[in-house]
Amino acid sequence: MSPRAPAGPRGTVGLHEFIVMANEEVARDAYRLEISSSVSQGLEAGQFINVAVPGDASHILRIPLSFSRTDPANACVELFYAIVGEGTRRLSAMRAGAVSTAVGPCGKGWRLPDEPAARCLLVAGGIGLPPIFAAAEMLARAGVRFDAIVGAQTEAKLVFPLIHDLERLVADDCRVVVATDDGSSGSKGFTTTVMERLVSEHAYGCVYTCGPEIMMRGIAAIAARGRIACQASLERMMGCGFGACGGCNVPLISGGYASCCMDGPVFDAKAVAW
Amino acid sequence: MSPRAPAGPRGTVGLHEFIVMANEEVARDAYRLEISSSVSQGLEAGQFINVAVPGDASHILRIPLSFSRTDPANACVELFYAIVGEGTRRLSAMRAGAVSTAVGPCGKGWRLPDEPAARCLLVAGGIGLPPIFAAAEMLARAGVRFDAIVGAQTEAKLVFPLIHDLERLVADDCRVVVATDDGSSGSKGFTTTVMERLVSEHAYGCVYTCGPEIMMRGIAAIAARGRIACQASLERMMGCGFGACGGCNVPLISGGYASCCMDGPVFDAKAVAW
Amino acid sequence: MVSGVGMAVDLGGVKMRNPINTASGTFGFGWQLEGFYDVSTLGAITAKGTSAEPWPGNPAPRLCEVSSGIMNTIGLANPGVAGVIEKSGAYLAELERRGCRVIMQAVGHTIEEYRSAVRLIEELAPFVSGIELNISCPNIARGGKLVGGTPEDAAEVVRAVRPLVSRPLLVKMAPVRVPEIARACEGAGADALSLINTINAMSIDVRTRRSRLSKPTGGLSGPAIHPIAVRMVWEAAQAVSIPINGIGGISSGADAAEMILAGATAVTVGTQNLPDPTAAPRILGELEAWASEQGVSGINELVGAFEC
Amino acid sequence: MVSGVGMAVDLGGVKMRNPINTASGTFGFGWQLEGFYDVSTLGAITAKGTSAEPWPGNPAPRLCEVSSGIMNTIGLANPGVAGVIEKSGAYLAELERRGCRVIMQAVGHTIEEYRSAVRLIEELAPFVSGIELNISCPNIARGGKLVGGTPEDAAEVVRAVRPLVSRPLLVKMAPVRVPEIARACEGAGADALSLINTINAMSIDVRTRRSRLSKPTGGLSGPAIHPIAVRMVWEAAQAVSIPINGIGGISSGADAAEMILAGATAVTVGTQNLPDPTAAPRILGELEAWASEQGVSGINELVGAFEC
Ligand SMILES: Cc1cc2nc3c(=O)[nH]c(=O)nc-3n(C[C@H](O)[C@H](O)[C@H](O)COP(=O)(O)OP(=O)(O)OC[C@H]3O[C@@H](n4cnc5c(N)ncnc54)[C@H](O)[C@@H]3O)c2cc1C
Ligand SMILES: Cc1cc2nc3c(=O)[nH]c(=O)nc-3n(C[C@H](O)[C@H](O)[C@H](O)COP(=O)(O)OP(=O)(O)OC[C@H]3O[C@@H](n4cnc5c(N)ncnc54)[C@H](O)[C@@H]3O)c2cc1C
Ligand SMILES: Cc1cc2nc3c(=O)[nH]c(=O)nc-3n(C[C@H](O)[C@H](O)[C@H](O)COP(=O)(O)O)c2cc1C
Ligand SMILES: Cc1cc2nc3c(=O)[nH]c(=O)nc-3n(C[C@H](O)[C@H](O)[C@H](O)COP(=O)(O)O)c2cc1C
Ligand code: FES
Ligand code: FES
Repeated sequence: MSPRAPAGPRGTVGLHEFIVMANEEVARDAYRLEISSSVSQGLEAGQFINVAVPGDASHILRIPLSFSRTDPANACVELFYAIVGEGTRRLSAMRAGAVSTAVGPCGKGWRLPDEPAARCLLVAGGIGLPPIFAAAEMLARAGVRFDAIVGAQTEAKLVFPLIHDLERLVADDCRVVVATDDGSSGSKGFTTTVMERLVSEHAYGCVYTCGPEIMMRGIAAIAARGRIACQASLERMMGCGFGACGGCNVPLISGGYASCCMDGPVFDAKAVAW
Repeated sequence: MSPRAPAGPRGTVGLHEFIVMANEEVARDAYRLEISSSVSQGLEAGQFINVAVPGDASHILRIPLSFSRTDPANACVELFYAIVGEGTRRLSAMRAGAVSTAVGPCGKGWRLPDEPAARCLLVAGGIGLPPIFAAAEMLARAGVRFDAIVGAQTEAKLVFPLIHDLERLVADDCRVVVATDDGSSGSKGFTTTVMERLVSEHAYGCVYTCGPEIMMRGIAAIAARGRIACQASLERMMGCGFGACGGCNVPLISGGYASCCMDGPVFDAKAVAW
Repeated sequence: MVSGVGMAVDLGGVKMRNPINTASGTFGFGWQLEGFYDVSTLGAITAKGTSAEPWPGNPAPRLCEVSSGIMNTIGLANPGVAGVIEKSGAYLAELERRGCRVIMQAVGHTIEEYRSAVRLIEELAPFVSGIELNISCPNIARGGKLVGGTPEDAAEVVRAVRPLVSRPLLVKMAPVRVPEIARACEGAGADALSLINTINAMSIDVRTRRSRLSKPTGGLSGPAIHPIAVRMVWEAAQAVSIPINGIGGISSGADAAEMILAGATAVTVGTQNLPDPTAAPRILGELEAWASEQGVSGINELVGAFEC
Repeated sequence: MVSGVGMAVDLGGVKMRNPINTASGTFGFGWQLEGFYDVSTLGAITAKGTSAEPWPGNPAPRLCEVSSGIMNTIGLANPGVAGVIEKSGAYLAELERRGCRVIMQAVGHTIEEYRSAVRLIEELAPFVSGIELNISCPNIARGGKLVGGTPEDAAEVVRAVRPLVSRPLLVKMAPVRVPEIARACEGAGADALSLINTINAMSIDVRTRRSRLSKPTGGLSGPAIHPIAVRMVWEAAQAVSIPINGIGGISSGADAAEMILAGATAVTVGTQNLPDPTAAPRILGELEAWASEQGVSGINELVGAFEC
């Protein structure tokens, strides 16, 4: 069969209007954005949407954002984003009621672990938390148990609302470990240090990680050493988000490149040439 | 003496912050803008300010706007503008409290008539009314009597608040004549037609006009035929508004060009090669 | 169509139902956009530049944003003609049947590579309506200079492939020395000229002192280059008598109309497809509305109708 | 200065207290900006292009806006060297005494006109620190082609004026065939190169089918051209050993820093002065802050410090 539009299991990528329902700061330079949009219908955990921020015609690209939760019945999507540049700064100025468009659902999301009985480990760094939360919901729904590590530079940057909800998703014998680089909250140090400790205590079936690339590289290395499966959600500058431009290449161990927006953003960590 | 910064009688052109006090539609696609700014201190009737509209970095130039009234004591300037393109559309979205900057006072404004005893004639077309209103206040303050013609395409585009205030400025034996192209308000037809009638009834000392260039050319021609002095406020695309770029040239009868932002915007109509 | 304006155009033998084409490298192989609209409503699509053998392209980052534009250094990553046909051939053949012209683009680093690519396209993709030669590739034999950076070099590569191409041959020019190179390509047998390709540019992260791309320079595209592209299309249209495919920063019907007035027979939407995947059909609608306002019976009447 | 970074630079003999210069045609003759700030805090200003005899320039409209830029067809309107010196000479001489270098720019339509302009500047403006030759003027003898549009033509005009100029001679290049023309100018005796001038472009009002300027084409400037200008400065810096004056779309300290990293010794603010009359001193401050963050003791250390 010849390829048609890029399609996930539930839907084909399309252009969807959205209306901002809420957009408020939840940690230093981090915002929670809730939109109402038909794009909610097709979204799988780990996929992303590509959001237009209207107003400044000198910035032409959209902003790719993962989501934490969808509520298809109410056409709602919840996203969290950090202000890192002009686009996200202008996004933070959009008020409830503002309208724009999103391209989505984009890419391929998280996969359930091969062995659903084994405990999984989730590792989020910084604003990598939203898709990790989506993974947590997916796992919880499938009855997979998991621990989670949530890292940030400092307490002020921890997205507590999402961490609290994450804590509600973990099983009784599992836990959420918070780590900050400066020790202002949780344990002091990197998520990798926490992970070293946890992998010595438990036999994990699969690691799910999203955060700064340098962190994910470390997480993937620990997983590889322990022969634990690892899925990582990668970021790239994206021109389109639907496979048209070739801008979002991810180097593969096997040589050549994959497309972050089509083959990812979630990759099997051991296929990636970090 | 060597030239320094371009200076009007009261002040040197400078960069002034402003805050929007009010910005509301007063006729179809026409807005009244009130700003609070120190630029109010130096403004002479017929000068203009060059207003930055923040938000869209793809539009880099300011918007030159004449003003209708200033209240230096309260640091207020009143302007009226028509939505004709992107910049003025975005200006219309600025809410009370919004801040930006204005360059000004720019250019040379209206001059009092050589013979203050003679009655003058003011002719405004479309959004040319604000500087004509400023001329009316200047004349009224100097005790010069004047009639005024206010033209627009159609009733919906007439800026009635300003017309009513103008009516209050005219002497008892003088009047404000409204003309619309489609006859929906006042007399039907162009301001030139009304002017032909008025010049046959009165001996005017000086004509002051602002409006579409094609209208001003007609007004200037009638004035010239009647040997009446005529001042016209011209518009040009402006790069800077303070004599730095050479973008705003006005062709002169004597050959060569004058600068709209430095030698104008108010010109002796018979010096202009229309 | 509702407006009654005839929109069909003939781009050097590529018979398009309307003047809207999509730019190589910004539209994948067409099917990526089918989720947004019926791609066959367009006049043509131009496929991503394709080499005889697969090219991996450049490392990340391949894209960055600049004022009213983007820069890219994709490096013509592609799976080679056979790889393209394997994955997208059936879709492209079907798209032709649906009435949308398919233009395959050939790239190479040497004249021999161009000839191989063109031969493979002729062999494996006999259904395509046209072949576009992208002469903005780095010429390995000349230390990475553009294959088509001088009139002589451009003529040489066009002459070398012309005998191998049995269908309309478009030549996609780099934005340099336009009238001279346009004439050289015409003389060497091009049926139409496509311009402009991206403009070589540079963006430095001043904190790290490094390029914001994985190479020192990249190609600038988008609204920033539109006025330059219109000028170049105008120059080319004056210089040659073969039709022009106008490309560069088209994001609205008015932008497309400028290209047509400047002398373009077809207009090609590039970068705008990326953030705005329904741009091409929207621009088609706006273009048709403009043509109708201009009171012509066919869009052809507006080609080169700029009044100096 | 507060940062402790040495900001002084030597632009081919023009000794500037800091690298900030202002672009010819966007800064009048300097005094127009004195209402906004103390112009003498800048490293240099470049005066509007000046011909031996007065030039009227082009009819209106001379300006239009495009995406992240403007286009102009001022046509080098100027009152001639004598007219400039009569009105602005005393101010400019005083500005030199205040420590800001004044660069006069000579324009012409023929080599003889350039020679006359340069002679008059030498005679009537002996106080200036440098003379810049704008070789982007239309050459009347060659049907309006650029005076400096080919390496040969550029070298010819530079060689013709060089003996007449007793002070640093800058050559302001058109944005075409950069490395070749840069080398030609250096070979012909230029002390420094200024680039880029505006990029020829076109903007059409599609309703009237006419140019939005009084000529078919005009010069594009502003942020839209910045990445192209940085690339050209980089190419020129690689091609020659004389210093480069980087121009094109500089609107922030980061833009200026990019130019310096690419190889510019001085950086020149143009279009940004128009909407943002305090741009030049702001950019100076931002540039100094960046140099300080980079931990250098002199801004010179950053010239060409781009890491490929
Ligand atoms: C699949 C995917 C999912 C993402 N999910 C989230 C999310 O849920 N929450 C969140 O806060 N951020 C997310 N990001 C990152 C987010 O898209 C960027 O932070 C944003 O686009 C930056 O835009 P800007 O205009 O504010 O920054 P710019 O001014 O454009 O750039 C600021 C910095 O961010 C980097 N950057 C810009 N765009 C991207 C990009 N697309 N990917 C990576 N880095 C970029 C630039 O290189 C630069 O260093 C995601 C990115 C991808 C690719
Ligand atoms: C000295 C002066 C005083 C002015 N006073 C007023 C005023 O009091 N009220 C008012 O409504 N308008 C006034 N104008 C006109 C106003 O500046 C323009 O309408 C405005 O700049 C258009 O900006 P835009 O981005 O909305 O339109 P654009 O999208 O830039 O252009 C829309 C149309 O307006 C024309 N235009 C753009 N800029 C100018 C300009 N500077 N002068 C003339 N035409 C232009 C364009 O050619 C085009 O046809 C004045 C202009 C000048 C030069
Ligand atoms: C991401 C990207 C990839 C491109 N790849 C190609 C290509 O493979 N072959 C080609 O001839 N041009 C390529 N181009 C150039 C475009 O086809 C087009 O000529 C250029 O971008 C100018 O048009 P635009 O401003 O509308 O994008 C590419 C452009 C972009 C942005
Ligand atoms: C209104 C205007 C007038 C100009 N006049 C001249 C000129 O007289 N001589 C010249 O060499 N360049 C002239 N230029 C070009 C600028 O000096 C500068 O090279 C160009 O605008 C690029 O820089 P920018 O993008 O910072 O403006 C002019 C530019 C503008 C916008
Ligand atoms: S972002 Fe365009 S292909 Fe992935
Ligand atoms: S607008 Fe720049 S000189 Fe008048």
